[in-house]
Amino acid sequence: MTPLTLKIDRLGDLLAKMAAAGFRIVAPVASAESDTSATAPRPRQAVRFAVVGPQDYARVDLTATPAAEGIKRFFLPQSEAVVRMRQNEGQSAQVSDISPDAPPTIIFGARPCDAAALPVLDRVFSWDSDDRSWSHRRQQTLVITIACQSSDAACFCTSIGGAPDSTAGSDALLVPQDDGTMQVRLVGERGEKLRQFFDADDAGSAAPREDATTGDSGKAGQVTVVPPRFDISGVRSWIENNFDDKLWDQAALACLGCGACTYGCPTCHCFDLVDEGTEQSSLRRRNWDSCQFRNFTEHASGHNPRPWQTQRYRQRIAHKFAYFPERFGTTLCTGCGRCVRVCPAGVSLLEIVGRIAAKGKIEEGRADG
Amino acid sequence: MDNHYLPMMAEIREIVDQTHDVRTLRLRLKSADDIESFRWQAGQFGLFSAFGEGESTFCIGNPPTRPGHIEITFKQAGRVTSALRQLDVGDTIGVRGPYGNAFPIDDVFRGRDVVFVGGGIGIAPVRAVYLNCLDRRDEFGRLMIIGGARTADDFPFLDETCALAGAGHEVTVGVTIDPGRESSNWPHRVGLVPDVLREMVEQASPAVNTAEAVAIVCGPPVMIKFTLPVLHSLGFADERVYTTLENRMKCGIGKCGRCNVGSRYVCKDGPVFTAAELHRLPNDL
Amino acid sequence: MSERFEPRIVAFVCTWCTYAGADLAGTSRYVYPPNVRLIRVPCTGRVDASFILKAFESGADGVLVSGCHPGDCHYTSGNLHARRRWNVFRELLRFVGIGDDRLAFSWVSAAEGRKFADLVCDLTERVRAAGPFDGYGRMSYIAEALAAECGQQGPAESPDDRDGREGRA
Amino acid sequence: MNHSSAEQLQQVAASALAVGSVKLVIGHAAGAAGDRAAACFVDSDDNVGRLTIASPGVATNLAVYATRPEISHLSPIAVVADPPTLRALVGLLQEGQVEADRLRVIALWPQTAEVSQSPSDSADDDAGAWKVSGSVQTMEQVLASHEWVAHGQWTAAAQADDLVERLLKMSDAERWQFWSAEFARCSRCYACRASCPLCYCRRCVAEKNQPQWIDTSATPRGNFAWNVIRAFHLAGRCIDCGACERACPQGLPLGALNEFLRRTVAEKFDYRAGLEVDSTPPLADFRTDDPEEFIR
Repeated sequence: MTPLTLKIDRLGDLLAKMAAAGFRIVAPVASAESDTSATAPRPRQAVRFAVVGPQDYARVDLTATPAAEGIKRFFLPQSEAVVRMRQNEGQSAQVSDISPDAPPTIIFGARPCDAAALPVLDRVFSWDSDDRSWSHRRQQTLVITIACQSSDAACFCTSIGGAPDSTAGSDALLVPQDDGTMQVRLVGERGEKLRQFFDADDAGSAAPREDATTGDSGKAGQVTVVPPRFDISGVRSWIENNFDDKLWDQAALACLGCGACTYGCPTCHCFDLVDEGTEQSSLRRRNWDSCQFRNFTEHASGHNPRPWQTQRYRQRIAHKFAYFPERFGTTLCTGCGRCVRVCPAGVSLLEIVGRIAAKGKIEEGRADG
Repeated sequence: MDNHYLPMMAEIREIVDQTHDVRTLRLRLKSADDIESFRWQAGQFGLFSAFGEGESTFCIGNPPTRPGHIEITFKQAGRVTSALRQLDVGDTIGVRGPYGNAFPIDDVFRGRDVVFVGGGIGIAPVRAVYLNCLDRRDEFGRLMIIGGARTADDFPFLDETCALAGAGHEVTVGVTIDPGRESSNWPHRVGLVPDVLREMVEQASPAVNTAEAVAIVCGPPVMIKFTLPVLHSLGFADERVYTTLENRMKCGIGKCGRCNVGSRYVCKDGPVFTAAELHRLPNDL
Repeated sequence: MSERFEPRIVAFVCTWCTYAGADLAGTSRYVYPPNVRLIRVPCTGRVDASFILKAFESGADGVLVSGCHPGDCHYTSGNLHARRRWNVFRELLRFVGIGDDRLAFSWVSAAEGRKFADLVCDLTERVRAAGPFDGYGRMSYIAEALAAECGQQGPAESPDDRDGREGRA
Repeated sequence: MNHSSAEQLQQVAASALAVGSVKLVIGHAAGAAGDRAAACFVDSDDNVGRLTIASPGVATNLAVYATRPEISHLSPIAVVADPPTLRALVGLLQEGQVEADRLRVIALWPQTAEVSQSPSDSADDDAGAWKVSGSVQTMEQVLASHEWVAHGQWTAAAQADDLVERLLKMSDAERWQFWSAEFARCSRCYACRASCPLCYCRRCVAEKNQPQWIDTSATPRGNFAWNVIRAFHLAGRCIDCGACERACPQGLPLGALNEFLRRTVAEKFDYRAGLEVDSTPPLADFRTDDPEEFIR
């Protein structure tokens, strides 16, 4: 099969071609928020994924590693009306379905760590019963990722089994080459739908790369190296065996209990269902929620299984690195590092899981000995 | 594909006030198809909505042996239960369910002695099971029901529970309220549920075959905490001591992540768990 | 559009003074426009900022808060605390875009039936001149755009506000 | 980086912990990753080495931890406090949220008029710009010091003046439009609330649901109510540290709301928050001659 390439100066043409084929385009764009912000802008925060039209193509910014806001909301909207209810005086109540209605969409320029969350979340949204909204948006959306050319101290995809050029969750991966072009790797059947938009590589320089595996060692082109931060092998068992360890207290002390980490996380998927409106007319909405909030588990009676931030922080880590793997066979984390970057208190999941990994290693050693 | 969050519509047929803040609603699904498809077992729950206010999780309070309606019993505590209390007979509420697992009546309970322990509003889920067993009385050994509440005024189903003993069911019934909360005309037991349980089981004649028996315990967390060791010391096997977890839920179908305890979804793997299973869960209840 | 705009005005009035004043206006047969919905509260000190926001959210075009004159508060100083709060909240609302033409504060005693009637007449005209408060309506377009971005049809905001609008000129 | 200030801070902390005059020191450490400083809890002189002096532009206000129930059993505690943090502690003392007996501080005073405010600075670049008080002090001692008189009102929050001025020139409709669009981005993660030292309520109005005063959905309507009420609940109480705006992952210009309210309260009631323990917060107070030109 002929290898495909993309010349990055032809990006506008590519997006226009996709739009002309009936796709809505979502891409990372530099936002204008820094103009209005009172403090100096934090540069990384200014890049967000948004629907773009021809006028925005020039603003598409493929440099952020990763963008301040990821692609999760295009699959699991932050707030989504799911049921409409009406009850008029003297008439019986009526409920009606509000179905998701996403147009065919191409998300262009996602990072592998954001895309990798999609197959992870497929597991929870399709086990036992299919979540209609999720499945619909997954079906309607093709994801084109770009292998990372840079990384920062918060990046740890390689410690989770990912890679800066992983194709997990991607329908196509673009790999930047030394000559300024991007090599295009289509992934699976869905990826084939994207073939039409790319040019065949006339030079035929690179050998065809059909492998959809992760962590390709012979990194082509300009893919960054994310050094391993910890060895995940002992993490799950340490968490399972050390529910009451004082590490949790120490780790959670600085945690302020906001939801910034969970909302930024590509894999956090917990949600709330609320009715908004009146008895006569209301909407049932599905909203993002966070296990870090005190009232997440609080019963109306006042009883709360997790009244302390320590417990809530432990739940977040344990869910990601022990409970979810036990249940669904994969870690609920892709190592994007966004939680580390956004935490107002400087709490670092990377550091804490690193400490757990080190402890797990010691315990493993003991068990072997 | 279905919208799992779209409720069925049900009409309130009857309202019974159990105590000053505990109310029972008898509901009837409006659509014949819904009635046909709504098949449940004792222990399962539903999500019941007051429109504009939200949904709450309640166990289905009537056993499948008494079909034709859906019964829920709830204590007024939060936004939804307050709104449900505002509704009258003839009003509409939303129903999703039945969800969750059930008590293994056919697989485990059959042929065994069964001890039911309910405290406060926790009597409601236990009642669904003992009514179920009483309706199939000859399939079980000894049946013993212990109900407790803080005061006589907080005791749901008090009269009904007391009346069971004399109704020719061959069932032992004990009802109790907390020490110090009794008035002079309280004719029943006074004492904490675990103590009454111990006394009744120890004094039962013929004896309860605790090694083979089944126990069901529902009530406030503190009651469960002190009842489980008593059952254990009486010889009940942890594998046959059951409770239902009352975790806060939203979706009811294993997606929203709210009811999780460890790797378990209370809404799918529960709400019915054995004490043995609880011991294996992280202490996060 | 020949039909005149009839604004909806929510008035939070204290039970001891302004409510009694409104009562007096009624029994004295002073005529004032029927655009005001009175909500009786024990004291203006009870009127939380969120009451005012809730009124606007629920479709009010204007909000009035009225209670006892300084010195007359049934609870000694509830109205004086309230006055401080309004001093600030009024400015804040203006700063976020709900201007003075939609918000009024007054002292109306139980004896001031006339004043109440005049106040309501003036306020109604003022809000009428300002036109319907469509801020939340405009907001719902933002909501719809956001919802559409995430691939969702149907209403983005609860439909109740706009239903209210439909029934009006 | 100037080591002397950070080292001095470590020495002060170490000696106080060693003699037991404080049980816990709450300070900043270099963040594990990214720009931000990390909050750091030091309970023995063994690990004082982590303490550093963070640029206020990249750090949360440590006073937020003084009310944390997790450390309520420890007394006294010492907070490493620059002037905004000290003002927050004044606010907490003033509102009875922390006991004076339990609270000590290691004060940090700006050395130069222009302490760097650039958030891109690494956490400890500014160490040299700060003078560390020579010992752990009580708040009473700090508030009586000449440093407090000289620097008590120092703020690191980049002034939101420009934006406030710009907004004041707009029409009501334009301001509504501006804030609707800004608030629309709000994700309701409540990082603003969590990082605010004066937002200490056990149950926030945003969690009260009978009735639901503020829609919980991150839709423009609920976001508008939340952000307006949050700002209002801090009117006359906000000590101008900028922690909320720095915490906001969506980059909302919360500082402009706070700055506007700070001005309003100053103009009308001649009050600035966080300066006097014995004063009454202006919205919990009144005077018989308060302005009322707008009341009919």
